[in-house]
Amino acid sequence: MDPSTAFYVISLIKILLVFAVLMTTLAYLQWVERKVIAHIQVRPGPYFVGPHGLLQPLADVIKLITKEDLLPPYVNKPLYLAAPFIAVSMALLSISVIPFGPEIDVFGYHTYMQLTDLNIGVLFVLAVSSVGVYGVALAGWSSNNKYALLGALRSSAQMISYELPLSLAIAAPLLISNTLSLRKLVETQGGNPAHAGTLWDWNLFHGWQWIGFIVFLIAAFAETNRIPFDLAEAENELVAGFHTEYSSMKFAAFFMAEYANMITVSAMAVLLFLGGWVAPWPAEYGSGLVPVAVFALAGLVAIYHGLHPARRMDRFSLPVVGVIFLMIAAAFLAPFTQSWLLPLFWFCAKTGAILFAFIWVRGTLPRFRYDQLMGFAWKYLFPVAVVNLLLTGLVVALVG
Amino acid sequence: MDVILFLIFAAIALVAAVNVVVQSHPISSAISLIGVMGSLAVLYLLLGAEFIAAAQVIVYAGAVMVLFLFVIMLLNAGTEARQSKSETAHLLGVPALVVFALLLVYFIHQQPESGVHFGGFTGGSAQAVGRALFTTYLLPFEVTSVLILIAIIGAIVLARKEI
Amino acid sequence: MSQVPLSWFLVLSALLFALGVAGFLFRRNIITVFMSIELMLNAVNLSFVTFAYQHKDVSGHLFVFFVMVVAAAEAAVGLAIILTVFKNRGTLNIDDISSMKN
Amino acid sequence: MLLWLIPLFPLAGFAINGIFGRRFPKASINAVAIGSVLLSFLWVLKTLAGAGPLNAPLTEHYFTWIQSGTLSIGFDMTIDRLTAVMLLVVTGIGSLIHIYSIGYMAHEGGYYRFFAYMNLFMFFMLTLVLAANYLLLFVGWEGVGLCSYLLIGFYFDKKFATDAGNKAFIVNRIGDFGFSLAAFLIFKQFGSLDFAAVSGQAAGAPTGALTAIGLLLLLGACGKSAQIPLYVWLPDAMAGPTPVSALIHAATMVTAGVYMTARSWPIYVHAPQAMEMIAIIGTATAFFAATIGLAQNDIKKVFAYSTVSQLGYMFMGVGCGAFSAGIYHLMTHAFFKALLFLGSGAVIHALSGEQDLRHMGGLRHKIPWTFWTMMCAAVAIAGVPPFAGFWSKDAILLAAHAHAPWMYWAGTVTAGLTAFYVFRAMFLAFFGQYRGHHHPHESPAVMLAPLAALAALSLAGGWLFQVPQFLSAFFPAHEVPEDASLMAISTAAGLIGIALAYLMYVAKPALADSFAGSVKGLYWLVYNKYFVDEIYDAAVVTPVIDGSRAVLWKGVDAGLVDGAVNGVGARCRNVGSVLRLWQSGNIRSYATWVLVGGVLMIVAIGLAGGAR
Repeated sequence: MDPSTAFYVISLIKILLVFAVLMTTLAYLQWVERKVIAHIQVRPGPYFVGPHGLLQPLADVIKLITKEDLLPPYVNKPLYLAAPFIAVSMALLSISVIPFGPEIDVFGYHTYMQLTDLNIGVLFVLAVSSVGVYGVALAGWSSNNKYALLGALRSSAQMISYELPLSLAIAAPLLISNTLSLRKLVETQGGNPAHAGTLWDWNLFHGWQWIGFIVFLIAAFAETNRIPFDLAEAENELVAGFHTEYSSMKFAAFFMAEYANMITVSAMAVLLFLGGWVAPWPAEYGSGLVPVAVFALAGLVAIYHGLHPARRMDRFSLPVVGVIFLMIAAAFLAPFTQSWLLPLFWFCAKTGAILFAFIWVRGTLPRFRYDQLMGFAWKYLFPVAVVNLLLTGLVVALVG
Repeated sequence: MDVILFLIFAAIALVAAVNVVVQSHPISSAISLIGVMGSLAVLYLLLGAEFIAAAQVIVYAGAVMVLFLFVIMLLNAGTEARQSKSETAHLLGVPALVVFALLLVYFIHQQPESGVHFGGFTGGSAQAVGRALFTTYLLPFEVTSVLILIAIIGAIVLARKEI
Repeated sequence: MSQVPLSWFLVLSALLFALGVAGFLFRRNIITVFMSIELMLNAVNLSFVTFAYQHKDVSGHLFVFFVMVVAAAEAAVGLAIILTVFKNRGTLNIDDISSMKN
Repeated sequence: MLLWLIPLFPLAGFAINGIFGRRFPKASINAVAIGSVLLSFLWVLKTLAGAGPLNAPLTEHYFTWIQSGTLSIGFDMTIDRLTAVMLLVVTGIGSLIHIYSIGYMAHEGGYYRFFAYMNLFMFFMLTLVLAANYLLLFVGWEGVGLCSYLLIGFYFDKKFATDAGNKAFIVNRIGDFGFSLAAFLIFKQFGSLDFAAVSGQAAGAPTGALTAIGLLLLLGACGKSAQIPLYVWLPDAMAGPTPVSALIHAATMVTAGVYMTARSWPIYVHAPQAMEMIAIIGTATAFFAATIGLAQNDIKKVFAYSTVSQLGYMFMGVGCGAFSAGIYHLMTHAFFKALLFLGSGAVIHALSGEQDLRHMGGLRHKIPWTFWTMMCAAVAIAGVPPFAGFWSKDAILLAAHAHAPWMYWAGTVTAGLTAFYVFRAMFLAFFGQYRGHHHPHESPAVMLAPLAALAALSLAGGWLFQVPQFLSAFFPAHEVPEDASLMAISTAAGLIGIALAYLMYVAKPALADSFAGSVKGLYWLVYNKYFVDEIYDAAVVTPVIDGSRAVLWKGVDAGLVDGAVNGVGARCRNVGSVLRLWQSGNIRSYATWVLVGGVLMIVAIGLAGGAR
């Protein structure tokens, strides 16, 4: 194949791969969320569709697809139909610039574990997420329902307000790394292939950048309309907010958009502050063995429980899962797969940790009042972000 | 490739712009305007203005037009009435507008011709714009910040309940 | 032909500008009129960027940047004025807002 | 040498107190105000110590202020022997009076405002003194006038105070008009306003032009230094706080005219008629003001007329060619007249605001410090040897005798009158029985310390600072033979004046009234200050007001100007009533016209080939 054809083919493969994985993740993220919250509240969660409810997402998808697609009367039809489409496509678009790993060799072809690298990757993500507001706003307005409209106004005002501290929090690590490209961002945090870095190269550990990280996380919670900032869909006030009038797949689209946004901001947090795919310490000191140990341990625990007589219901499923885990652990030991599996593992582990924080917070915190929400953004978060940016800029100017 | 991209997005921009003018409902006009802005952002990328393209989406599409949408939703502006008090605008405006557009196009074609291809100009990166902004155009930049401050205060004063 | 003629961009800009003028002249909703102004600004921005490409000079981008900032400020104040006008007069029809005369 | 630091310190003090003083506690205001003046004084001392013998002027050029055609005026400062004397007087006496003011103003409102103005005055006065050309001098000249106006009207809630401020300002305008005309003539004649250029070229200039310049400068000096015919503002200026009277209207600002004429000696020595005019005006003012001083009952008015009279002495000296004697008297007068004013301020302070001599008396036991220090000043001004006034007055009278004997005799009589009225005031205030109703109390130490310092200067300053010797190299040689008999006569006149005052106001108090009764008409005339204010009102003020009202207001303004404006307005309305048919009040039609205009402009540019 000549290089240009190869480029198209590889890009197509990557797109399909990322899309498939992302869709699965979206579906299972919801399952994870339900499970985690259930365990926080000391109850089992989904349990009956498949072992431990593992097939629950599949069942949900089938239910949503087969449900009647209801079109309420008196809606503004084109916009009503376009809104969920805008929301979900803008949410998925950001993923295209997220790098999951370094440059790798696949069958002799060099490629990046990233769909495309833009010089203005960070700005691109911001731009796309700012357009995502329209999905919410138009959905609320076109539904011709006062709860939907109020929810949409609330949520778009909230998203615009929190975009400021978010952007300012993003700017500080950008100043340190001196680039807008997401891949270069990771390379300056120890992701340089020439010599691998450590924990201390991450932007999070540069001076007081943990403040910026916290500001970013809070603003990200608000941007994704998650608890404690989910006023747009406060069911005791606004029924279901902007998607009150939506059902079946259009409702699912908003759902997907929310979870895709969560994944995007988590990935952004990892890329900006936590060093992307970089291991906490270099592989020659044994960081490559961490995933092996993790998966092996998980597999052994699963097998032990599966063979235990008290768990009769799981006597097939758990050993199977355990064996799969052991196989994954073995895959991490193979030199052929190690080069791309290890970065992917660290990236997913970090992103997963932040996603877990999202769920954890949802299981723990109550909801803000609306004036508290706005006051918090403008009176506390925004000044802190500005001061953080100014001081960081000063230090960068003095040092660099 | 560049030509195809240009034609696609120029067509989108034109259709959307026509839509802005002919749609009777402000919301539709606003959505069409966002379409114009989005396709213009792509054209900016083609012209090597990557920072401006991103700023176009963030500022125009992401902030200014949301504001418009907000106001339209708040005022619940309906379709406009079919009545006109300005005969001048129609009698004189249409021919003047046609002449205006034709003249512009005519003069543009008087210009020496040159081609545009993607990557022909790479000086529009965030670094280049930022450097120019903080050296050559530092004073306008600072003045602009004052302007923004004035606009904020003005908007707050105007939108207060007492007036 | 792999290159787009530069004049196409300028013609597009001129047409967009003319459409903006048309919107300004023929529309009666004050918000739509305001949006027509934004359309004209965008048309001018396109020609700025095109000329920046032609001269290989980033200054054109700076002008666009400033136009954007001014447009944002203008939108904030302008929409606040529209809100006030609507509160006081209950109409958005530009033909009905002519208190400067008499 | 950093000369600019000298005026900068008070300016900084003014800025700090003027901007933040309202929020400062008094201690901070004091620290800033006194500190800035003291720093200035110390910097003067350091500058003079480092400047060497100052045989030639040292000029510093900071920047070119005005550049237009051949006119080039720099922001220059210069220092020579004359400047050195003035700097020491201004900053030294200024420091003492600032310290005194802490006590005097302690209970007044507008405390910060007072000190801010005082510091501003110091800034302008030092600029005036340090200026190296007439324009910069004029800046200081106008600036001190402004401060004088502000401080005379310090009690702006009292009408007489603001009236007095206005009067001072307006009368000074006449003098400043003369000064500016003189500056124009100087530029026309010499092509420059620098002192150095003028002094270098004066010898070759035509006498007529120099006389004109000299007379116009004299007009300016008459305004600032309160000489006939423009002296009327100074007695009224006593409406300001007493430290202001001491600093501005006795020691420093009013002597600016003397300084300026002395500074312009190259012009005057080549314009003998102008010199003669100075001498005549000085002599006349000295005598005339002294007679008015005889019959005043307000203690500050007495000293005010005394100041006018003593300024006349200085002009007499300058006019007789004894420039150094004039400056000498300027310095000694600053000592004892500042002391007299500060002392009278202490008396007024002691009596809670009483200024009328008829309600004083017998105060010498109640406020002994004030009494004894004022006594030092009184003997100094009376010309009793060997105190300060004796030396300088004697130098002037000797020069006057050499110039024209009648001036000497007029000056001697004036010396007697001076001694008489000063001691009349002293005896009325401090001897006899107390005739008032207040409970006099001695002033605080912060007021007495400056009094004591000035008393020492009044007693010893005359022979301690031999100004004529110091300035002999600066001014043209002016040798006057020593004449013991003339000295004896003038000293005797002073002693006779003291003796008469003692006789009439201490030994036989009834004598004064009977004497006043015997020359009733003359007393009445003197008591009412020869009706000069009334004459000015009738001759100048009323005609100007009436003329303005009848001709300028009714005729020119209402008829011509208003008529033209109204006519233009009416025509515009007529045209507008036609044009407004175009103004539909509809934005879209306006926009259409804008578009049409744009099309036309594009066509025009295209036709002109601009599109290429």
